[in-house]
Parts: sequence; structure tokens; C-alpha cells
Amino acid sequence: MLLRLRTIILKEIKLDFKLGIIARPGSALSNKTGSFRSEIPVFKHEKCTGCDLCIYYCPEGVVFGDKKTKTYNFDDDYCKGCGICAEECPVNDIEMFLVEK
Amino acid sequence: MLTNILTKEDTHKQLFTMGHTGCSGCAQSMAVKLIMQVLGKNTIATSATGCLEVFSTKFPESSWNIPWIHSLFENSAAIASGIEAALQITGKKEGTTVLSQAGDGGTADIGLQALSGMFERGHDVLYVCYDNGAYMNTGYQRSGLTPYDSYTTTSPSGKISFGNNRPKKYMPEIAMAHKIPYTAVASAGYPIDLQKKVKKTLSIKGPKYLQVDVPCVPGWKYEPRYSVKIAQLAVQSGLYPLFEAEYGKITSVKKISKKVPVEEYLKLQGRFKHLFKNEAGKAEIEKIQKIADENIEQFGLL
Amino acid sequence: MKKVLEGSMAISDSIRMTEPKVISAYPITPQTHIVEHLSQMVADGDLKAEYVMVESEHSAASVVLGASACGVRTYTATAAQGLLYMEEVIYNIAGMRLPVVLTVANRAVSAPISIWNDMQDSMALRDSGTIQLVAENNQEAYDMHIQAYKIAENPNVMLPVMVCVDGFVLTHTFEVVETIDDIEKVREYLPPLNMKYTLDVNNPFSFGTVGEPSVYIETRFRLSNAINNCKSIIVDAANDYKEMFGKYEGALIDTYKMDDADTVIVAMGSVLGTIKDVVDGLRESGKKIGVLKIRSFRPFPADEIVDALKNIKNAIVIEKAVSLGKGGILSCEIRDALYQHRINSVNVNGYVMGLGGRDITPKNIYDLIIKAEKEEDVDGEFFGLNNELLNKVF
Amino acid sequence: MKEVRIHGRGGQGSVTMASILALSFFDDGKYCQAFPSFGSERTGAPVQAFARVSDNPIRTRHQIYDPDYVVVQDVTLITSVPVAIGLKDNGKLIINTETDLKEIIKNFGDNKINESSIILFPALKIAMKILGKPIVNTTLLGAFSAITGEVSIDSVKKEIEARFGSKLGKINADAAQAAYDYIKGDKIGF
Repeated sequence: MLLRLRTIILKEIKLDFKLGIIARPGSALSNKTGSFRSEIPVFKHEKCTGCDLCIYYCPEGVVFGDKKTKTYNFDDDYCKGCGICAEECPVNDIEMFLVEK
Repeated sequence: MLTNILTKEDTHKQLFTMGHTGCSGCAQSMAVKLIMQVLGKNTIATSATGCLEVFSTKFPESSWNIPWIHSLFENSAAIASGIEAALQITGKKEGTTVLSQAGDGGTADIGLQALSGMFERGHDVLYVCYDNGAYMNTGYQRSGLTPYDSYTTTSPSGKISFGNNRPKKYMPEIAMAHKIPYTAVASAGYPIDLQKKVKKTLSIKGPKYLQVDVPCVPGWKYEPRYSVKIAQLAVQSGLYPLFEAEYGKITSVKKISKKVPVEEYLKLQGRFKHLFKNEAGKAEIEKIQKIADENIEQFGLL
Repeated sequence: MKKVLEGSMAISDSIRMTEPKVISAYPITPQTHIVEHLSQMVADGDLKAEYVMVESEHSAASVVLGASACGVRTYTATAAQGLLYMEEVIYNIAGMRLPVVLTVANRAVSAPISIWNDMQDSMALRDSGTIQLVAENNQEAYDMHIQAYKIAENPNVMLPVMVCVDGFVLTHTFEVVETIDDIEKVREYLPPLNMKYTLDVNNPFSFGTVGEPSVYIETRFRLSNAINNCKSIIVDAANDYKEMFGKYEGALIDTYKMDDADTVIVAMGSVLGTIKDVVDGLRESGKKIGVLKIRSFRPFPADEIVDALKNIKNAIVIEKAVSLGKGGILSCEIRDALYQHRINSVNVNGYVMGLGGRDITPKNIYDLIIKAEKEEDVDGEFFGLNNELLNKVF
Repeated sequence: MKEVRIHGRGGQGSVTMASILALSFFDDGKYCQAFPSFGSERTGAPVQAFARVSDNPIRTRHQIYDPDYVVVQDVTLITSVPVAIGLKDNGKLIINTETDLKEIIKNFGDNKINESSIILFPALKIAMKILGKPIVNTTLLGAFSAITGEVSIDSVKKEIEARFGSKLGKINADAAQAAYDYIKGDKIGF
């Protein structure tokens, strides 16, 4: 037959097409953004009033804790060390420290 | 308003999840997180091209735990219109929120036509404009919402220039002119006020416009920890009035609790650094103070 | 049932039979009649769809993009400047693998502004990843739209299909069209759209992610494969249609009186009718001449074209568009296909004509044949120019 | 195949007339085609519409240059538009007018036209009498049927009624019938 088959390109590839287009929900969790950090917060748990502001203001949503027990803390894997929690804590109960390289 | 975030595991279940590559201290990601906490999982979101889209969906990763779509820069509102139409015709609209998001450029410049169309056609969509006052995704170029005298890379200050020589386009009034059911301006500096406004949109059918002031660390040139502080100063100086409007009429304003001179706001940001160099800069600061004072009077902020 | 229908009516009627859920369009001549008919159907309750009246073609395409991502069948139509304005979105629809069907009422592009027919507009989107089918007459336009959804929604395709219909020449012409009256048969041919990934709150995927250099080229490779591989699906769609409805106008290509031909005219769209009449006349006078119709322009059926042309001497290509700075588009691609198969016995001459609605008459075609048979390797020469006009000082 | 060219002004319903003609041909069992001159003309501007009829499927798409029949909806056009151009030798030129042939023929000047191919017909007068409006396309359709015999008056009336709905359709069909009768010699009332 005269027609030459361009086998490599035209070979039927029935793969899922989502490559590069569609991502699974919440899959960003695999990206540990803690590596962004040059400073790290320390929640001192001394004067905490349970105002929740650290949870509200964290751009990453990594702060967790309980109003009642006043034992807020952060997820070390993802905290980018921006320092907003320390800056905004109304009773200065959070302090930033340089990460030891 | 907060979802119960009691344990580390809880933080991983948020609808806009960590692991995105936004800048350290990014106020936009803060606002998105807060908005998603209110809207809940029955939300379908669109994003215009911009920082949010880039830092939240780097294939194969996505920070979204809700159905989310990005297509282009200028069509977030039109995509949302299509989604809303599809939900309506298939009977899935009831109980589902359609959220359309863009930055200030994607809203007030290139996306204004599509947004106006969405408003005018009356789609039941919440449109959120994250206003950081310039094209941050491409490297801090001037947009229609860049404030007066701000340095940007395309409105630089120079020997004969103080930066952007045009006032900020008043986008919320453009939205209000469409007589849509709800328009609101909020700020990342006031998360409870922001969440209250988002919650209100859930009970309103039709197009809703929410503009949120979101300071940008690299664009505005300040230290990451000041994101909230700067957002609050914008409000307290009168430069960013927060209010609500229904069908084009203002229904509530957030009063200034402690008025601060604009200088307090400006001096924290590298984008206004050139105003503090000489006498001529002082005169420019006076002009910015006048803008704030006019806002205070117009909206009755005191 | 056989009826006399305007092209636009035929198209809107076939769209009605496919039951799209979201239709969005912005008016532009000569597409308007199509969307007017559809909005009337929606207004009368004959078609249960959301008709979104947008403020621009860009938004029309965006609305169908968003709706299609929700997993519903969508439709839009445009022409010329409107298509160029949609272009950005159409690249996106293809890249996102959404099975949108759109009609292009082919029209010339500005400047100067012209509302009349040629194929420059759809040609401008030939690299977008959109399947492009070209209708010869209103019957084919009717059938092609139903097939378009069948092709677009095939799980191995999932690409937009553009049905190209010559503006005015087909859209505004009344002629006999046999319609399908049993919607159940159409539903059988075209089952409800069932997409694997949709915007669904119960299964929340993220669409339209950032493609870093580490994934972009592979993504485009898959897109390229998808459109290349859909040729067999286009053929299947046509054959299944023939089986179900008894109508067939070719799949990728169609031949007319080519068996013993030494000269073949190659063309797309409505001009084929006039060409076939001329060819009949020449056949009566003993000339061995035939016609090759390109029905699928994208994917380009290179192998099929080579197979059809390999034994002829002269291929005369009528181009209703031009690649400025290069020449004929169709003739160039045909020559390339022949070269790939190392066939150098066919003389391919491409002539640009009929731009901006210039009527192509039987005499034009006859004159072209006489001229073309004496020439070699013509690459998009403009034919039938008014020299008086060219030399006139305004 | 027979080809018809209709000359009118934008807004006078030339395209409607061509499409009704095509539908009527179809009712008579023929293949047909009708299309406008694809212009961007506005109300009042000279326009053309075309129709073809054949026993076989019609493939050709070019505009009509050698018509078998020309219909002129508005006599004032003949001073500015070469309405008779290309008309076949045995063709018919149907003009809506009450003017005499002598006056009309002057307008063709150098354009040679066979006097016997011109048919003058007072469509406006009949339309005004029956419809009360200067809309002549339905009247001309009746006349076309009578003059050319290419299409049956029943089909024409049926398609007119289908197009214009019950009330308006009936009265327009009456106008077509009156025109048909007028040509056939029954000029009662005119």
C-alpha cells in the first residue's frame, strides 16, 4: 500500500487527557511550603487570651488551636514564617525567631 | 464564623488548602481562605489569570477542595455566567454558590466588559475582586486601580514624576451603577467584617460584587508581617472606605475608630518611598490626604 | 421530512434536535439568523435551554466554556471578527478538552470590513486544536451539526468542533433540506453527554491549572494526538449517521467523477456545487475531470487526499482564503501531503478567489481550468482580479 | 432549470417573495433555491433576490446573471438599475406599473429589449385595492404564476398563507388570486 503509516505520532493513545489540565482537589498539600521560611513563630502560651486572631490572619491557614484551652500552634510543614501572627497578636504571646540553617 | 480548626488535621481539610506557592505574608491568600470558610463546600469557583490562579494550581497540585476553573484573564465573570446557566438548566443551582474571582486588573481593566455583562444579565454569582492595586502577577505594573502616586514598574517615580498620576478608578461605584442587589468593600485587615459580608451574599440572589483590599508584599514593598497592619491603616486613614450597598444605594459604612494621617499608611510601603524624599513629596502627600478626607466626608466614615 | 429551509433555519433546527442545554452567542452578520431562530425556539419552549445573551463573542465562548465544564451540551455560533475575538477562548476550549460545538458562518475579515463570504476567519483558527468540518450545502450543514456533537463528545476526542458554513451563500439560502423528525432517533445516535471530569461539588477537580515547562509540552502532545487520532471517529460518525438516517455526504473527503480523471478540482464548502455543475459540462465534452471535496479540514486528511490524488496529473485548488506572506493554504498542505508520500507526479496549483463575497461563476471556474492546466506549482495566485480597478487611481 | 431575478427596494419584501416562490416550487414537486443579494443595503436601497427551480437537485450557487424571468417590484428602479440585463431571449420581464409600454421602453435606452418580453402589470393598484397597503410582493407572486406557468397558484396561495398567518395570509392570498385572475383575463373590478 502506498500510504506510509506515521506510526509513532498517530498511534492510538487512549490515555487519560487530564495531564496538565485537571488537578486533584487539595493536592497542593504535597507541597511543603515550610521551606519558604527564614523565620519561625513560637507560640509562648503565656498571655494568650484565646482571641483567635492568629487563626484568622494566617495567610496559609496553618494555625490551629482551641479558644478554651488557649493552646494555639502552627503546622510546621507549611508555615512560611511571614510573622503576621506575631505582629498581630494583641498580647505579644507569639515571637519570631530566625531559623537556624 | 470560623470553621472549627482545633487540630493540625483540621488545617489540612480547609477548602482553600495550604501548600500553595503564594508569597510569605500574602494577604490575598488570607482573604481567599476567609471567604472559603464562609462559602463552604457547595461552591464552584472561577479564577481569572493572576497570582491566585498561578500560586494555587501549579499542576499537578491544587489548593482547591472545591470545583475550580481558570480559563483566561478577562473572562472570569463570563465563565461564571456559563456555570450558573448550566446549573440553572440542570436544576443544580439551588444550594450551590458560584464564586467568580479576579484581581483588580482582571476586574476593572481587561475584565470589566465581561463583568458588566454578568451584572446586567443578573446571574446569581458572587464576584470577588482582590484589589492589590497593580498587576502583581506580571511584576507590579500599573492597573486602573493603582492608587494615586504609587510607584509601579510602568508608572515609576522619576526625576519629573511621582509615580501613578491618576486617581484610583472607583470600581465599586461602577458595580453599584448596575443596580445589582449587593455591593460591598472589605479588607484583609478586618476578617470578621469580611466574613460577615461574604455571609450576607449567601442570602442574596443575583449578582453580588465584593472588593477586598489585599496588600501585596513584593508589590507594595513592605515586610511580610505588616500585611494586616497596612490593610488596617488603609481603612483607618480613609483611603479605603469599607461599606455595603444594595441596589446602588449605600446601606452601611464601617466607621473609622481612630483616624490616622495618610502618612502613617504611606511610610510603611516602598511604593510610596519617593514621597518622603523632599518638599515636593510632602505636597503630594497633602494631595493624598485630601483624597482620604474626601472619602471620609463622602462616606461619613467618622 | 423534506422541507424548504433557509440554511440558518436548517442549522438551528438540527441544533434543536441535539438538545443543547446552554446556548450563548453575540450577533454578527451572517450568523444572526441561526441564533435568532434558536432564541425563538427557547422563547417558545420548543428547546429547553438557557440562552445567555452576552455582551461579546469573547464572553459567548467563555459562557459555553464554563457550561461545558459543568458537563452540559453547549452551542455557540459566530463569524469573521467575532471568531477572531473568540480565538483566545477557543484555544482554551480545545486545550481544556471541552466538547463545544460552534458554527462559523464563514465571512471575510477586516480590513476593509466585509460582511461577505470567504474562509479566512476559520482558517485563522486552523491551529487551535478545534476540529473543522466544512459543509457543502444546507443538507450537509444540517447533518454535520448532529455529527459534530457525536465526534466532539467521543471520550477519545473531547475537543471542540467548528462547523464551517459559508455565510450568506448557505446561511441565507433557501433550499430543500430533509430534516429528521424523530428526536428519539437523534437521542439514540447522540446519547446524553457524559463527561468524566466536570465542575461538580461532589467531585471537586481543578480545571485549567498552570502548565509549567515540566508538563506543558506533554499536554500539547496529547492534544495533538487527540485531534490526529479522531479521523477514524469522524468516519465512524458519518457511517453511523448513514446507517441511522440514510444520509451521507462524505466523512473526511469525498470524490466526484474522479475514477478516470487526469484533472481534479479541489475545494471546500459551498463552491463545490457550482464546480460540480461545470465539471458535468466538461465531462459531456469528453474532458476527464473530477472534484475532490475536503470535508474535514482539521484534522487534515493527508493520507486520504494522497490516496485520492496519487494517479492524477493536475490538482487545481480553489482557495477562499490566503496565508499572507506565504500563499495558498489548502494547496500548500496538499503539496506537503504528497511530498510526505514521495509523490511528485501531481501538479498542484492553488488559486485564491472568491474573497470577500466575490461571486464565483461557472465561467470563472471554466476559465480557471483552462489557465491552470498550462501552469505548474502555482502557490496561491489571485485569480479573477479586476485589473481595471487595480490600475485605477482613486 | 429556470432562474428568476427579483428587483426591489430594501423593505419591499423581495427576499420574502423569492423564498415564497421557492417554497411554492417545492410544493409543485420541484427542487428550488432562493437567496438574497447578500447586501448590507438598508430600507429603500435597490436590492435583488434570486430563485431557481429545477426538476433535479440544484447545486450551483452563483448569483443569477442570465435569468429566465425578471420581476421588478418598483417601476422607479428601471431608471437606475439595469433590470433587463442578461434576460434570456425568450425570457419575461414583469414590471409593476400602470404606465404604458411606450414610456417604459424609453428607459431601456441602448439596452436592447424585446418589447414582447415585457409584461406590465398594475400590482400596486391591485394591492391597494385588496390589501389597502403598497405591499406588492404577494400580488406579484400571483401574477408570476399566471404569466410564467412555472408555479401553480394554489401552491403560491398556500405558501403565502403559511408565511403570513391566518388573517394576513388569507388577504394576501386573495391578492395573489386577484392578480392571477387579472392576468388570465378577468379584470373585473380593475
